[in-house]
Amino acid sequence: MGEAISFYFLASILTVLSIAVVTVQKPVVAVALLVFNLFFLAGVYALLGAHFIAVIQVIIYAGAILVLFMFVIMILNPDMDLKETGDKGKKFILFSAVSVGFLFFSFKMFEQMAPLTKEDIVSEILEDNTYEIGLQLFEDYIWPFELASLLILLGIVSAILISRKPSQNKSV
Amino acid sequence: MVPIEHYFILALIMFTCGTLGVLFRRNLLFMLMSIELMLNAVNLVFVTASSFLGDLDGQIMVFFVITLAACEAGIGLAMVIAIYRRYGTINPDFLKVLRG
Amino acid sequence: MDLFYFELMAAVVKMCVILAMALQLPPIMVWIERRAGAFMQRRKGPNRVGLFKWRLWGLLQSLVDTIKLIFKEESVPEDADKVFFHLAPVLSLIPALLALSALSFGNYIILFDHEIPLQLINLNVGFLFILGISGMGIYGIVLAGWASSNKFSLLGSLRASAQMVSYEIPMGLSLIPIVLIYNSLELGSIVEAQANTWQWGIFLAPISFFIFLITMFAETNRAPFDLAESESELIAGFHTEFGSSKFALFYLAEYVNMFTLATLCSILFFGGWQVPFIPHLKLIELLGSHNLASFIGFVTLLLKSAFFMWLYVWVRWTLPRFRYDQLMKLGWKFLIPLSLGNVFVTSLILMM
Amino acid sequence: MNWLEMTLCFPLLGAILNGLILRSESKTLAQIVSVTACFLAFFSALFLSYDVLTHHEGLKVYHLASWIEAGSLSVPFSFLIDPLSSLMLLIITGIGSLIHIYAGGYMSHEKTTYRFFAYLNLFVFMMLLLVTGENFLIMFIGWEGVGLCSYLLISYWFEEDKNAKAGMKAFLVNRIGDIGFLFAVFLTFKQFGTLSFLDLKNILLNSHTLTQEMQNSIALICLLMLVAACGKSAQLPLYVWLPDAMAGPTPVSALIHAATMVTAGVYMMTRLSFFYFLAPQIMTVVAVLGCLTAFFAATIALVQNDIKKVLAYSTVSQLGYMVMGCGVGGFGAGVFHLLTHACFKALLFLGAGSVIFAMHHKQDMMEMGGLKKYLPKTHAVFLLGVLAIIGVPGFSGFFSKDEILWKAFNYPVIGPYLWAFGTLTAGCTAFYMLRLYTLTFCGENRSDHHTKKHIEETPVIMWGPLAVLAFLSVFIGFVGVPAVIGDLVGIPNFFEHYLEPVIKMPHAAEENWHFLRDHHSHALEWTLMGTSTSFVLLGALLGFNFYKRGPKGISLILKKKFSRTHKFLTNKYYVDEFYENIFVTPLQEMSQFLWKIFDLIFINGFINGVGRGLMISSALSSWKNSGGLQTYAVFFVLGCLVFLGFFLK
Repeated sequence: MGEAISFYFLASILTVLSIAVVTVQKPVVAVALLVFNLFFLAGVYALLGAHFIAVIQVIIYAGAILVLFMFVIMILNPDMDLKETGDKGKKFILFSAVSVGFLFFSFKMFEQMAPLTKEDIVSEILEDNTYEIGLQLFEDYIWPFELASLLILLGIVSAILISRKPSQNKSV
Repeated sequence: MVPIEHYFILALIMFTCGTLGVLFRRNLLFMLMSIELMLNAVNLVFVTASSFLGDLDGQIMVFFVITLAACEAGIGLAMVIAIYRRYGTINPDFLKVLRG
Repeated sequence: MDLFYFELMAAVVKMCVILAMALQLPPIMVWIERRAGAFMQRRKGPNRVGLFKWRLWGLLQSLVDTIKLIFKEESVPEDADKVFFHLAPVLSLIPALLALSALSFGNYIILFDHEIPLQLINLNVGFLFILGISGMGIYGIVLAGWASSNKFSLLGSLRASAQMVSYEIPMGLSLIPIVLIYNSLELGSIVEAQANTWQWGIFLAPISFFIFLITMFAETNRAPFDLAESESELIAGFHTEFGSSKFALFYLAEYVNMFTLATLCSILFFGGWQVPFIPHLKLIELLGSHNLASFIGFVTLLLKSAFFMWLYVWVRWTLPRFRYDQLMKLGWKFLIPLSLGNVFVTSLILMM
Repeated sequence: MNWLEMTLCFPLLGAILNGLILRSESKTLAQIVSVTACFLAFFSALFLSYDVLTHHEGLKVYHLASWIEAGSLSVPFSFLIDPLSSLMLLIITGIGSLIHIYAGGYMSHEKTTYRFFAYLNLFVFMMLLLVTGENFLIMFIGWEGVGLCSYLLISYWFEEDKNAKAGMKAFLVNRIGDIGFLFAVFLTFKQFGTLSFLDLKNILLNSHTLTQEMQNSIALICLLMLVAACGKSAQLPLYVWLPDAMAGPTPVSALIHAATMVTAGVYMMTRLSFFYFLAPQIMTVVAVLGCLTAFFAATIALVQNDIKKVLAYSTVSQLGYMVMGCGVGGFGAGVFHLLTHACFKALLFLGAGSVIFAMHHKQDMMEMGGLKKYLPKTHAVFLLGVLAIIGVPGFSGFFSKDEILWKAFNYPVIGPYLWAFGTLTAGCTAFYMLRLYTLTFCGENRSDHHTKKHIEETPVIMWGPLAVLAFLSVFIGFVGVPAVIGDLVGIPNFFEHYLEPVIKMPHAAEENWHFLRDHHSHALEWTLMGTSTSFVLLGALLGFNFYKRGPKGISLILKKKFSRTHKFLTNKYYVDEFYENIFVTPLQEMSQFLWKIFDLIFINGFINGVGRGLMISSALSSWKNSGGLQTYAVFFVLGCLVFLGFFLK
C-alpha cells in the first residue's frame, strides 16, 4: 500500500520533472530540475530495494556529474544565446513523426510483452544486496569493472585535453 | 504491489522526453542533459527488471551505465567548452561545419 | 497497526529531537566561536547581553542575534533569479538535515516493550548515504552564488563547489579502510564493532582519520579552507547577497554539516556511543538498565562530537587560510594518492 | 651454361649493363662493353655452330624453360640450332661485331652513346631470338623485339621531328606485317595444334596427301606470312618505311636495314619452306612480288641524290631478289644472296657512312665528288663493294644473283619474264651503283669551301671493319659457286649442300616442283649468264660515263629530255603520296572524326555526363547532408523506430 502510494507519487513528480527538464528555457533551471529528477529516481530505486544503486545514483549522478553541468554553465557565458533556431514547420513535422513513432512503438511493446508470472517474481534476496553486488562485481564482473576504470581514466585525460586552453608556452 | 508495466511506462516517458530533448533542443547542454535523462530511463528499466526477477545483474549493469555516463558527461562537457571557445556558440544549428 | 502507529510516533519524536538539536547548534556554536576567538586573541568577546542582571558570559548574545536576523528586512537583488534565490538556502539546509537523520546516535532504547533505535533512518548503505546527501549540499551553494547575479558570489560558489567535489573523493576513499576493517556500511554495526577501545578506527586506521579530518574541514568550507566565503577576497562569497533568515538558514546548514561530520568522525574513528574502556554490553550489565546505558552512550557521543566541534573553532582561530591553488594541490596531489595508498595498504594487511 | 645460352645472354647482358646499370657518360666504356658483348656472342655462336654441326648431325633443340602451358597449347622457351640458324647467328654476330666497332668511330661526336649501344646490343639479342627460336612465339618475340629496336634506333636522334616520324612510320608499317604474322600463328595452332617448327615439319614432311581444307589453310598461312615478310623485308607494298629509316645513324642502317633485320622475312620464309612448297600458288605470288619489288626499287634508285637513299632502295631491290629466289623455289639461292648481300651491303653502307662522316653529315651526292684523293682507303673498299653488288663475275654478288636468275628462269610459265626483269634490274643496279660511285668519288669536289677543308680519311676504327667486309664481299661468293662454273674450275657448291637438311620438300608437294630436279643444258645457263653479265657491264659503263663529270654533262641532258619520267621516278612513283592520300589522310580524318564526334561528344559526354549527373544528384541529395547534428539524429531515431517496428510487427 505504502509502496504503491510512494511509487505513484514519485512517478508523477518524475513525469513532470522529465518534461520540465527538456522544456525549460534556462540551462541552470534544467540542471536543477534534473537533480531533483535524479534524486527522486533514486527514491524509486530505493523503493525497488536497490539501495546501493540509489546511493550511487545520488553520489555520482547528482553529486558529481550534474555539478559538472553546473560548472560548465557557469564557466560559459551566462547570457549565452538560448534562442531556439531552425524551421518551425519542419521541426514540428519531425517532432510529430518521432512522437508518433514512440507511441506506436510503446503500444506494440506492451501489447507483445509477455506478462510476468508469479513464479518469475522473486523479491526475497533483494534485502541488503550491497554485499552481493560487491561479490558479483569483483568475481563475475571483474574484467568489465577494470575496463570501466580504464574508461574513466581515459575520460579524465581526454576531458582535460579537449577542454584545455591552447597554452602560449609549450612547457605546460 | 505496483505492476512492472508501470515502471516501464515511467521509464518510457523519461526516455521519450530525453529523446525529444536530444532531437529538438537547439542547445548542446540540453542535448547532453537529455542524454542523461535517457540513460536514467534505461537504468530504471534495469533496476526494475533486476528487482522483479531477483537478479542482481541488472543493478551491476546500472553501475556500469553510471560509469559510462560519468565519462560521457565529462568528455561531452569538455567538448562543449571547446566548441564554445572555438565558435562562440553551442547551438548545433550554427555548427554545420560538415555541411554537404 | 499498533506497531505502525507506534513506530510513526517514535519517528516523529526522533525527528523533533534531531531538528531541535540542529536548531540549537548555530546559537551555541556562534557564541562558542566568538568567545573562543576572543579567548585566543586575549579579548573579551560578547559578554554583555544577559538576562536582567545575570550576564551569563554573554550567552544570550546569540539569541539576540537570531531575533535580529529573523526580523531583518529581506533584500533581493534586482537581477537575481528569484526562484533560485529563495530556493538556494533551503537546498543547502535540506541535505544537511537529511544527513543528520541518518546518523546513529545511540543504541536502541526500550519503551513499552518496543525496541526503538536512536537513529531516524537506518539504511544498510549507511554512511554512503550521508556522503551522498552531503554532496547534494553543493547545489544550494552553487545556486545561491549563481542566483545572486553577483561576480563575487559566482566566484565563491564556483570555488566552493569545486572544492567540495574535489575533497569528496579523498573523503570517500578514506572511509573505505573503515568499511574493510569493520566489514559493514551500517553505522550501528560499525559502532558495535568498536566495543574494545583499542579497536577504534583511530587506532586501526590512523591515516584514514588524518585524511578524514582534513577533508572534514574542506567539505564544510571551514577555515583554513574557507575560500568560498573569504571576506578579504570575495566579501562573503556565495552568501554576499543573502540577509536575514536566508542568511540564517545558510548558517544553520553550515553548522549542521559541521555537526554531521563531527559526529560521523566520532562514530567511525572514536567508537561512537561506546564509552571508552567500557564496552556497551558491559555498561548495560553494570547499570542494569538498557535505557540508561543507551543514554550514557548518547551523551558520550555528544561529548565526542563536541570535541570535534571545538576542534573546528580551535583550528579556525589558529591557522591561516590556504591559497586556492594550494588547496587544489593538497586535494588532488596529496590526499587522493595518499588515500589510494591507504586503501591499498589496508587491503593488503587485511588479506594477510 | 651451354654455348647457346652464352650466345643469347651476352648481348642481353651488354644491353642491360649499358642501358640500365652503367649508363656511363664515357663513350669508350659504353663501346667496350657492347663490342665485348657482341664479340663474345660471336665466338659463342662460332663454337655453338661448330658443336652442333659436327656433333649433333646439324640439328639440336635447346629447351631452356617452359613458358606457356595452357590446355593443349604448350610453348616452351626452346631454341633450334640447325645450319640455317647457325648461318644467321654468324652473320648477325659477325657483321654485328664489325659494325659495333665501326659505330664507335661513327658515333664519336655524340654526347652520350650508352643508349645507342644498349639499343644495338638489344637488337642483336632480339635478332638472335628471332633466328634461334624453335617455335612461332619465340620467333615472334624476336620479330617484335627487332621491330622495337629498329624503331628506337631510327629515331635515335629523336630531337628532330623528321627522325621521330620516320621511326613511327617504320613501326606502324611493320605492325601491318605483324598482324599477318599473328594471324598466321593463330591459324597454325588451330590447324596443327602445335607451334613448334620441328613438329610442324615432321607432320608435313611425312604426310603424303593433304586434304583440301588443310591445303587451303596452309595457303592462307603462307599468304599471311608473306604479309609479315613484306612488312619486315620491305617488299611491295610495304617497303615505304625502309627509305625513311635512313634517318637513323648509318651503322644502324648497315646492321638493321641492310644486313640483318630486313632479311628476317627471307629467313622466315626459308624456315617455313615446307609450308611454302605446299602452296605453289602463293609461291607464284611471292616470286612475282619479289621480282616487281626488285625492279621497282631499282628504277627509283636510278635518280635518287641522297647517298643513303640510293643504298636503301638498292637494299629493297636486293631483298626483292631474295624473295624472288624463295618464290621460285630456290630458298638456298635466296639465303645465299642474303649472305652475300649482308656482306657487301654492310660494306657499302659503312662506306657511305664514312663518306658522310668525312663530309660532316652531308648526304647529298651532288655536293660530293672527287673524294678518291681525300679518302683513298674508303674509296678502295667501296669500289670493291660496288663491284660485288653489281655482280661483276668473280665477285660474290655475281654468284648469288646469277643463281637466283637461273632458278627464276626455270620457273614454269612466267619464269622467263621473271628472268628478264631480274636481268633488267641487274642492269639498273649496275647503273645506279656506278652513278653513286662516280658522283661520290670521281670528278671534282663540289662541296663548299668550309667542308672541303675538313675532309680527311676516317680513323682505323672505321676503315678496319670495312677492310674485313670488303674481303668477305669479294670472296664469300666462292662458298656457293654455281654448278656450271664449279664444275669448270673444280669448286663444289658448298652452300647448297650446307642448307640441304633445312630445305626439305614434303612428299605431297613434289609433283608441283619437279622442275627443280629437271636437268637443263649448260649452254642455256652460260647464255643466260652471259646476257645478264653484259647487261651489268652495259649499265656500269653507262653509269660511269654519264656521271663522269658530275651532275652536269650527259646526265643533265637526259634529265631534261625525260624530265617527266625523271620527276616521276624522283618522287618514287608517288607511292608515299598515294598512301598519304588513300590511307593516312582518310585515317587521320576518321580519327579526327572519331575524336571530335565519338570521343568528345559520346565518350566525354558520357564521362562528363556521369560526373555532372553525380554532381546534380549529389547537389539534390545534399539537402539531407545538412551538417545539422540533430537532423541526422532525428533520422537515426526514425530509422531505429522503423527497424524496431519491423521486428515487433
